[in-house]
Amino acid sequence: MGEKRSQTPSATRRDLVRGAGLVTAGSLVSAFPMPAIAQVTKAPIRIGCLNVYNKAGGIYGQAIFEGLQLYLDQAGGKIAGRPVELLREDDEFNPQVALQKARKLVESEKVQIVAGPLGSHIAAAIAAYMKKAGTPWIVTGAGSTDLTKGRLPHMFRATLSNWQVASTMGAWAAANLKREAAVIASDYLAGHDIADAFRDSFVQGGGKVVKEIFTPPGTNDFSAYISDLVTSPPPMTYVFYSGSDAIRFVKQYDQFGLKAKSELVGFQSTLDADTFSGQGDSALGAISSSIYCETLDTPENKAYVDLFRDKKKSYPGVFDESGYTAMRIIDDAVKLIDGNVEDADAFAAALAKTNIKAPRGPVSFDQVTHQAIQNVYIRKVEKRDGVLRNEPIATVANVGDYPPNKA
Amino acid sequence: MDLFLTQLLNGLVYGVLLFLVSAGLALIFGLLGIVNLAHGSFFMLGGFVALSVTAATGSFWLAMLLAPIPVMALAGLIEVAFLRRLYARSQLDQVLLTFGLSFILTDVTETIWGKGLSSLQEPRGLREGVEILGNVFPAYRLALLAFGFICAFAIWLVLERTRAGSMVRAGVDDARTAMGIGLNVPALRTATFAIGGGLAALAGVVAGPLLGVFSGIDVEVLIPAFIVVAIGGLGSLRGALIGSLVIGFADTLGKAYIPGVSMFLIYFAMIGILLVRPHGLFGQDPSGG
Amino acid sequence: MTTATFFTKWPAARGFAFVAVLLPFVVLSPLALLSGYGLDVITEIMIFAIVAVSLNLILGYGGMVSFGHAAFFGLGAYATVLISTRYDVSPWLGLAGGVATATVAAVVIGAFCVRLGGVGFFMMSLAFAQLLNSGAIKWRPLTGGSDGVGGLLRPDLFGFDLADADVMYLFTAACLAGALLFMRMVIASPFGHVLVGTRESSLRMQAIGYQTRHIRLAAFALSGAIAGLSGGVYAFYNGFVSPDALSFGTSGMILLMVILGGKGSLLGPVLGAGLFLSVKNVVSTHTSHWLLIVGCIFVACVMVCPEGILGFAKKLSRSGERR
Amino acid sequence: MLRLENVSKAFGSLVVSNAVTLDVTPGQRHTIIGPNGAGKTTLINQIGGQLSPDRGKIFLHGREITRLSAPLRAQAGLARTFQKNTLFQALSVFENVRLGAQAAHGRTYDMFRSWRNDTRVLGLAEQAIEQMNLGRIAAQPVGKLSYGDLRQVEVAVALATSPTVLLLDEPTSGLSPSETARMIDVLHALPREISILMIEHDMEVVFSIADHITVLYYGEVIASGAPRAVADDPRVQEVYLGAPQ
Repeated sequence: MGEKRSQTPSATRRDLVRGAGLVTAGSLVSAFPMPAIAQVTKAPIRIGCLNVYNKAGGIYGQAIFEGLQLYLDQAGGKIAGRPVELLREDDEFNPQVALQKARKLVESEKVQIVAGPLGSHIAAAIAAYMKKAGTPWIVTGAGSTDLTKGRLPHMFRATLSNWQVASTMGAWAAANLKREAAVIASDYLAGHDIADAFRDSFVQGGGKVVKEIFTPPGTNDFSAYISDLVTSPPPMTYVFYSGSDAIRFVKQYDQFGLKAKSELVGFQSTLDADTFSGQGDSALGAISSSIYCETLDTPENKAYVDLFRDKKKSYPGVFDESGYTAMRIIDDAVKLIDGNVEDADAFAAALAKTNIKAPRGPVSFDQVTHQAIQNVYIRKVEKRDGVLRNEPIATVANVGDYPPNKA
Repeated sequence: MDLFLTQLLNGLVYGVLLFLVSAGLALIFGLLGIVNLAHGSFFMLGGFVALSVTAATGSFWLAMLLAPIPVMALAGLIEVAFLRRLYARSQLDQVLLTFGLSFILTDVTETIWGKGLSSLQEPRGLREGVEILGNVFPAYRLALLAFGFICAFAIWLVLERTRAGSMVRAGVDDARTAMGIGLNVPALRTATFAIGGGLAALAGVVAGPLLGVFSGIDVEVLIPAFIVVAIGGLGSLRGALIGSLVIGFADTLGKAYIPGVSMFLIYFAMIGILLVRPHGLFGQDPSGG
Repeated sequence: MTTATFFTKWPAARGFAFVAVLLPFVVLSPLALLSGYGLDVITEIMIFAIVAVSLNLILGYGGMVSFGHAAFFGLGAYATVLISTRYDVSPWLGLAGGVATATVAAVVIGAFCVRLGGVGFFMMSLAFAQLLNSGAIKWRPLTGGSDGVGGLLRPDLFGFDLADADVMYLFTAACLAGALLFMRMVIASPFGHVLVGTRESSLRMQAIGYQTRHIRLAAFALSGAIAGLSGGVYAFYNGFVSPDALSFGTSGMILLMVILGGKGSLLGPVLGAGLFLSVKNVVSTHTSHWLLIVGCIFVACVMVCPEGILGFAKKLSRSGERR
Repeated sequence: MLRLENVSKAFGSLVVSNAVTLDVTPGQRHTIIGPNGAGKTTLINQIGGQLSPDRGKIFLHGREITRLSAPLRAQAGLARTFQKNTLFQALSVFENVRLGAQAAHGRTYDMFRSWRNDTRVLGLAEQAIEQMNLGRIAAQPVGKLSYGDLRQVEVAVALATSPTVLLLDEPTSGLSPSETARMIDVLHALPREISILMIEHDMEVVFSIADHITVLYYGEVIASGAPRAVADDPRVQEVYLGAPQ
């Protein structure tokens, strides 16, 4: 935070308060980072998995956690010879709770790495604390474009940024789909973040946004908005929803016959492996952009999908893969420093050197903002053997971070 | 103009959907005086049971028929095990109990069916659109509209025109007298609560193709249902119908024409109506007379 | 027996003397035993204890079941952050503004709610809280939407920096103690008894000449003010506030704390807040069935000890005395 | 003291008060009698402010109170008892009575002092308790009292508000003969500064207390006057003795 929140309050002030607490000086446990221990221990590496595990968003938090776990199991539960413990903390999608839980993980559970969270508002809320604490932090879900602007030295976003995914679609759609589009999105920050990113690149590519609609999160009935679109259908509709909104919108869009009149194009969470069970055939033929596609024809992805389908019947979604790859990135970096994760700076330096072929394709980090540089796939929903899946129809390679974040 | 008529139709459909959700709530409050915060959970459970039934049989109609049954049994069980001991206590205790039960039912549902997002497929024959006012309107929504009014009529018929209905109403008006003339009031109460739960489950099934089936939908439908019941007058079925239509229209037209404030509109409607009529449109002042 | 003997035998008096002796130990021992995070946990418990105490005034003493008490908690927090950061004034002024905002809101919202009894009150309070929650999400330029607003730095108090966990802890403890002393004074005052009268029989109160609506409104405003204080301290604690602070979930949690500890007793809500948050802190890490546990706590409270743990303990000790 | 002019009230098509006019003079013991369904309690509710009349006017001390709320009427010196139990169940008898005294003489919104400091209110409460002979049960919670005791607490609470007009809704209903006798004594002992308007079924009680009787029949006053005159009124006799079922 600011300068005012001094890390070491003056000794006199501290002693005075302690004195009131009837404490002798020696008993205080320092909360400040200790000098790194040189020799590597065989003690477990503790990773705090701060995420939402219940109710809205819980499905994604769970997917990320299972992804981490899946990789870890595959690696035999050990990294660089050290056993790994995953500690789950539910942030309840509430920034106030999340801050509390982040402190718990860092100060009480003494984790060496924090992985999470899904919510961008959660990430924003804990950023200042995480910066102060200096604990390495692998972002596994939160996509807000602004998050990497803060350039936390120990934070690495191993997953999408909203800008990466939405602006890539804007440019591609203007060039390859239609020149006019309506934009409809959830009326909270992520919705505006994504709509802005799409609009900017779409307009830059010569497209025109004819209508923008923002709907309250958790809308039951979209008929009012959809009827509005039906009367003069735009050639294309760009959509951002997640969770139940994604199910309802895509179904109702189809039920009103709009899918035939206006091409349905969406953000990754709107049309992903975990929404298909709710959307059914209504999703068929829709196009979306994402950092991952479950049907990528690469050896890395095929191996991963086989592994995943061994455990579950379904196909992996973007967050399943995000968790899996995040642990892979941790694994590589920890090996690079011979398991000495206690040295946060060395670990961060190792993370920055990440250069892997993940199921989603090549992943490395922006050296300034620590945003993952990765491919963005344009995907289309197809039905194979009675199962809905996304199939890649175009690849935009090595998309980096939002340029102003680096400036 | 066409668009406006379409929006009115949308409002009507949404209103009817809200009526199906809130009818059981109004029934339970009207007849038992219980504010049932677990109503959304019954709705959710109805959807999930229907999901299992359609997965096994492929028939939506069968799901509609079967899904309310286990939920009714569960509701009846809850009445016998818990609520029965609370009639003499304050409404707060009943509210808290059903609030607690809603947490438990959410957890149980997630344990059985998982946290995933699902929905029900409309029955064959209602999947296509129908041309109305020059635009496609989903056939399922029209069927829902008809079904909602049929339900309203059926509930009215049962309550007002059958012996069972008059027994229930007698038990409500004056439990002691009803017992005096030989009515089994505890059984009537159990049945009423079970039927209220069953209605919620039925609503959960028919709403499945529109709203989806997932954990968390319980709260999403509970709050509008409460607003409907508060506006209509607690415990009044007629009030629930009118309240549903008011909210259906207000919400839909708000989204269409004043999207900036649509998020608040239903709350404003509720506060405004309760300001003028503190006991709702058709509610009775419990302290008067 | 003369009337003088029984009204001096106010049962809470003994309990309070007991607490007064224990209090310094209770307050100071965490300072001795815990450091940073542990102290923060207790600080948070005390913050919620304050808001639970405030809800208890209207719920336990006034018989008003509010399902929207987080509205005042959240408003207090929002106003504290916004005033401090937007107008660049001392956070103390922000805190005062937070209390004032919550009080004014409680007067306005209360004016609507107290007209309705029982279930109507419950619905109305819920509707207003939902309205404010929606407003906080929607009005992004002011509230920062779902992200919330931050940037609040804990201020100094008499030269002590609240950024220090110890100072923050002591400050919060002082606020809780102040709230409890104030509450104790109110419930033993003529107004406190009048409030209990409206809970017991509104009709009778009116018939003997009390304007029950005004009385309920005054209690509601008072409760809102204390909830606002608690929210303001919560904003100090976190440095930011998000719409969750005024959500349905937060309202339900505050209600649970009061019910769990014991409504209508001075220390019940404090006990409830402490128990609920400690259990949550320990248990929620190890289970994915936290909701089930919360639900069971509710059901058990209602079925087994409707007067909460404190009421249950009192009943036990009373039946013990009789034997 | 208390005057009703053409007070009328109907619930739908059921007329419960039909142009009722009556006058309670200072110090009067005025009793309203009438068969069940005559609209006696409804009339008391209209005077007390629990219901408002459709037409007509009500005056207290010459001031119109027709549209005044119940609390304001009480503050103007009107006190009443109820037939159904609306006392403060969880509070002791003393607390119930003390709240009555505090309503008239205390500071309702005082949050900063203990109620124990208000000796005036305490004194008035003790006085009302002694007046009703309730000292032996003063500490008991009202929720645990017998019906007979409750009737007396009712009167004590009303008296504690230092009323000038006391409305009693069947103060002896459900009492044993000995309790009834005690209630009669208590009512006799009340100072004449208090006017009483009372509904009563028990004719023994009526004739031992009343100096004026009004007969209500289906919401209408059919007779009003001194006890003997009313008893001799042929219409009253018809209503009470010869009325068809």
